[in-house]
Amino acid sequence: MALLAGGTDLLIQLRSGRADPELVVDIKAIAEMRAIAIDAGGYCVGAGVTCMELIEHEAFARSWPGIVDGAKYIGSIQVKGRATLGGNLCNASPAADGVPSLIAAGALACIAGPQGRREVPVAEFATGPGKTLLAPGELLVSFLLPKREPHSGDAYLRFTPRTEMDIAVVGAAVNLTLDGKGVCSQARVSLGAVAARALLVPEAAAALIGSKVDAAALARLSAAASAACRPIDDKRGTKEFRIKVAGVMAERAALIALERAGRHN
Amino acid sequence: MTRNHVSTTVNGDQVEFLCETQQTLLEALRDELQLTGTKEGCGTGDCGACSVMVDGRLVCSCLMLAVEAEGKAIETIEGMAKGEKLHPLQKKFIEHAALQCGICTPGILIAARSLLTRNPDPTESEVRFWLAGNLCRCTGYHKIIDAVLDAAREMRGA
Amino acid sequence: MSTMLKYQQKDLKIVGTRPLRPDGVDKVTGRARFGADYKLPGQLIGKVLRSPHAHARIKSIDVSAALALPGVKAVVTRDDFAEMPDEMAAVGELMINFRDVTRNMMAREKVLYDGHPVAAVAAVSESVARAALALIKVEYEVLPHVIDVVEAMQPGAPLLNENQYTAGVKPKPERASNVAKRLEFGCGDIAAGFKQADVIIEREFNTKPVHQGYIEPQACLASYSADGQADLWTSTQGHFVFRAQCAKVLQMEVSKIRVTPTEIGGGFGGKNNIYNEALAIALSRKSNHPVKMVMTREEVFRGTGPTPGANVKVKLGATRDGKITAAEAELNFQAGAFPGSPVNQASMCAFTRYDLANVRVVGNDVVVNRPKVAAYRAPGAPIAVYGVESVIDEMAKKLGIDPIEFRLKNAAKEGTQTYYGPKLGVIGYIQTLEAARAHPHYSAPLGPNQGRGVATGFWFNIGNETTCSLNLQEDGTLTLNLGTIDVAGGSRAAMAMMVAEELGIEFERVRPFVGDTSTLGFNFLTAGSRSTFASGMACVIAARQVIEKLRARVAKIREVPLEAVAWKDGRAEPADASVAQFAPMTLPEIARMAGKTGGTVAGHAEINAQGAGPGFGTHIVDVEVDKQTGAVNILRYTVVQDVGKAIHPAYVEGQLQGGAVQGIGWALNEEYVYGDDGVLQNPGFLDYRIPVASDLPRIDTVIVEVPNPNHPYGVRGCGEVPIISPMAAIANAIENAIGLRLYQQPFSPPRVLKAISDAAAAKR
Amino acid sequence: MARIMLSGTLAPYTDGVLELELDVANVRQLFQALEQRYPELRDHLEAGIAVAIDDEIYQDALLQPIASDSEVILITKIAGG
Repeated sequence: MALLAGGTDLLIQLRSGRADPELVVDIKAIAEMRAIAIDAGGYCVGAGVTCMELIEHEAFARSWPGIVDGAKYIGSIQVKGRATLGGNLCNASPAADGVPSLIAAGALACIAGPQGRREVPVAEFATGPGKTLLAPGELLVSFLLPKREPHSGDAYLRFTPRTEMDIAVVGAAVNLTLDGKGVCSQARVSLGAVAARALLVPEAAAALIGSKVDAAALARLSAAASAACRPIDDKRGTKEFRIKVAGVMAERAALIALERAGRHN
Repeated sequence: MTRNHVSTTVNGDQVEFLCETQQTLLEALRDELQLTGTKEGCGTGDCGACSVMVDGRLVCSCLMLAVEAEGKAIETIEGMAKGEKLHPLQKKFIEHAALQCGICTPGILIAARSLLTRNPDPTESEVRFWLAGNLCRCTGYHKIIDAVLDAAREMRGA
Repeated sequence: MSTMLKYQQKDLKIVGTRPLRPDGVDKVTGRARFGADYKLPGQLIGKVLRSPHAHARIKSIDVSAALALPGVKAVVTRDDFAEMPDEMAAVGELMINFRDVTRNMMAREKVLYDGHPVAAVAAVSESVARAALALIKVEYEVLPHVIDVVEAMQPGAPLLNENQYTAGVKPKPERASNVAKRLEFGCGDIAAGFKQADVIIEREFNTKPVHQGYIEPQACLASYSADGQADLWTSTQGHFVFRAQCAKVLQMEVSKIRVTPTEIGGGFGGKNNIYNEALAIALSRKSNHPVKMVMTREEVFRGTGPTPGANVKVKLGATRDGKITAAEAELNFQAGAFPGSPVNQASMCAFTRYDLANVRVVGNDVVVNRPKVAAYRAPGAPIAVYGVESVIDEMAKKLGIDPIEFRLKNAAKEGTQTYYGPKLGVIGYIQTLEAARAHPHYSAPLGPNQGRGVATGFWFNIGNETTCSLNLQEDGTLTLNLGTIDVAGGSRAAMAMMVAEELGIEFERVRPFVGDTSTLGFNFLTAGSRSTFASGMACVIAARQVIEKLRARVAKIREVPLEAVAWKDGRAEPADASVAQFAPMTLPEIARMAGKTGGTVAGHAEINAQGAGPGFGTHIVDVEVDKQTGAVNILRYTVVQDVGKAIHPAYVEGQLQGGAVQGIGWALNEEYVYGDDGVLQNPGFLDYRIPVASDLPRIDTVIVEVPNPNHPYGVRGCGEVPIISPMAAIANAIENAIGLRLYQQPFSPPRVLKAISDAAAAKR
Repeated sequence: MARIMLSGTLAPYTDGVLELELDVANVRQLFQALEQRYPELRDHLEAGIAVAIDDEIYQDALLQPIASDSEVILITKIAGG
């Protein structure tokens, strides 16, 4: 059996014969999975919400612009019209553009199954390329995002050879909160496409916390991000390239997050 | 193989067709409904030649199952001109020499119309990024961008 | 006898204007029918089983299970096609080795590349056909493979064809080799030339195969009737050539096959040769049903021709004051699984922009375990020119001379002796260089990490066999049946424009179309930049024939001598005041009376056009390099090209822009990526990265018009030249931006970043 | 007698001879005369060779006249994309 959300990965697998399920179940009619709702001051985003719906949700985009960055990078406008963040996570590609900012945001994945519901950190959801911790019969229902504190900002940047229509060679998400003096009080950093799954990199976050996100902190961030990479050589990039550019992307994403945090009340 | 019955709306007309479960909307449009204006360039959502509108959303019809069309409103290139009157984008594409071989043209027109519906006054860069999912190998895009911007101007009445 | 029509300068009313293309409305409304849009009642779907191995001996093929599957109507394998001798045979005017054609279409003893066809099935539906493929059992003995051109040239490399001995080498080699052919071109005394040089630069370059990347996958529909006649609808650059190839491999008479060309969704050289067409006819013959075959994008990448990857060595010597004294190159080109890379043309294009006394170019055509290469816009030239123009740029820099000035100092002009044979006729190379130098782009300021590059290109342009017929219809409009395919550059429009110009009537009164192979005699491919030149010449001849017949008819109707009748502005009128006066007759008036005065009027031409005028171009590009990621952004691009005469300037601009952008893709990100197993890893538009709209700036064009003396309107041809220069121009711009020269295409971010870090490491 | 020049590409088939004079009136006669003299050229002439007669290139033009004072250069045929 295969679950069909946006279908932008599943249909390609069907066509190539990599997937040949006896049954395809379309989950898009489940209302909870299609809703963007305020929940306990934070957001609950249905796993079946399309990228375009998320991008067009202005209030969400104000709170979590980094997550919207990720959604924007997923394929063309056409693909975004169908693709969902939930599908992006469940497909478990190490290069998934939607995932690092969810990890950096500290998002929880809400899972429903025969044993009831459970919530797990998005960082733990994918267990390797194409593999997730979903047990048979389980379904990813939604993402839970915490209430946003003032002066917070997040950003996701990826590197691709073309400006659009590519799979991330490296992706970096930075989520940070500033105190009243502009000092970074909290930070989370996540990297995509540099290991078997998207990574949460506490050492990179530590480089920012307590700093004003100045040049020295950014250099430490960059070094920590590069150091955390465990990439492979493949048709999309070399190890060497990924390690170097991971630091660059993290640094640039941090600057965007910083600027957004400054604007966010 | 059991075939599924699907009833849907295409360019305003109520239609029905039978399809295999794994058949895509693109295949149903072309093979079951004989609407061959929508093209297949890749079958993997990477070229945009199969772009159509589904309930007002721009999508690749190669990445959607035909059975999902049940109850939806689908718009294809065949419905773009109104009677004898070409859509301004269609007219401008011809005038600006924005097409050569024409295989990407239906998809690009559908995509460009969806942009202008949302944003009647896009910048050149906005047009380029919106159309990034539509590959064209003949034109280098230059004249396509000109045609879209000029059509937008005309549609705004500017 | 060959045909050549001389250029005549005259006032033009239609040629040079921008009327709307006759195929425009169909293409914007979805009505235009491409290869995959044709269907017939009772048709089957044909699918191809392809080799998963780069190189293997086929021990056995068992199709019994596939044939037993309900809905499967026919299977063909190597056993269904006749063995062809290993010799060159004529198809029309092309000479082709049909031993190779049959083997590329369907593997025989061995599979020679990942994607090589092994069997084909026809079934009642796509899903049944796919299921049948999975039931075909092929037993392979996997052999060592070789995909790198330099490795393939080494003694001891795995041999693709054990009976291939390098041609062009004396005495005949004793050992078989992957080098199919060695070519040598040259003039003067190369050693003496290098002795005169103050500065000598020698560099080596490598390029990867790139695909034409047309958006429409190959598609055809065949219907074979029990009486031995076949109909074929296919997306092709040459329906007569396809017919000839199918007839030969299927051992049918040429006239028994009718090929109708569909609208073609891009070709660029990739649709010059058959792939599925003969298989579809064979399946139709065997199943007694029409058979439709449409390639998937993956099949297009794995099974159809890319352009070669290559290894290129260039050595250039010049005096301190900027005169090139000697030029030498070695071009080692991948041919793919069968011989026939465009290394000969590349060899001739390498230095033909310069007036050189001492030249030597050696070319090797090398088979490797990759798909057989096909033509791609100015075949081979961009690869050679990337190397040569990079070294030209480096030489200019070393000598402290402006790169355009350096090229002007050595530029080819009328009368320049080429190293491959003839002297050049009237050409516009210097004019393109001067126009580029005068263009505001060339002197615009640049920011940090930005650089500007220039490179130039030359292509012969060609003529060859062409037919057309122009028929006057009873209301005075005309239909123009063309035998040379409109590959979408707009040649139908251009042909109708020339006819309308000749006849002095409105463009809209000439309806051009491309007829099927039963309506006209043989036409060569639309390739090599020949269509507007050669087909245009045929159309002018046909139009002039019509005019002569109209004059004669009017002379009879008005009962005046022929000399009294002049054709002017679309009507017959008295030649001047001295002749017998009569009431003028317009085209509709004549057309109305034609039937009753001897029958309708038509003109036709069956020619082998000669006298193609070479085309030259100069490109300017600005790039910005992100030194932290190696990303190269194209900021500004200008194409300057001598086209002889732009019949329809907008469509000429489209050729220049499209060709340049294909070259930009080639330069930046396009490449075939193979694994160690010889299997193609990026057979799709996701990882085979052709440029998208947001990657590009506007592409400015400057059309230079130095008329070709051998065409009535001065046409040279314009489609090939624009792809030649971008790779070199961008390499030169990157060097200008960051001081580093790239010797390996594509200049993708990992390569650029590596060059930057290697340079930094070398400094430390 | 027309002056005939061969490009280096053909040298292996003519024992290295790159220039000769022949009494031929058109391209067909030229090819026949060359084949007679150098049998190894046979496979190459019609298959892959164009001629430049007094610097004008002709492809597949067997009946193109060659004047007695013409200079004829044999070059590789050109196709394209």
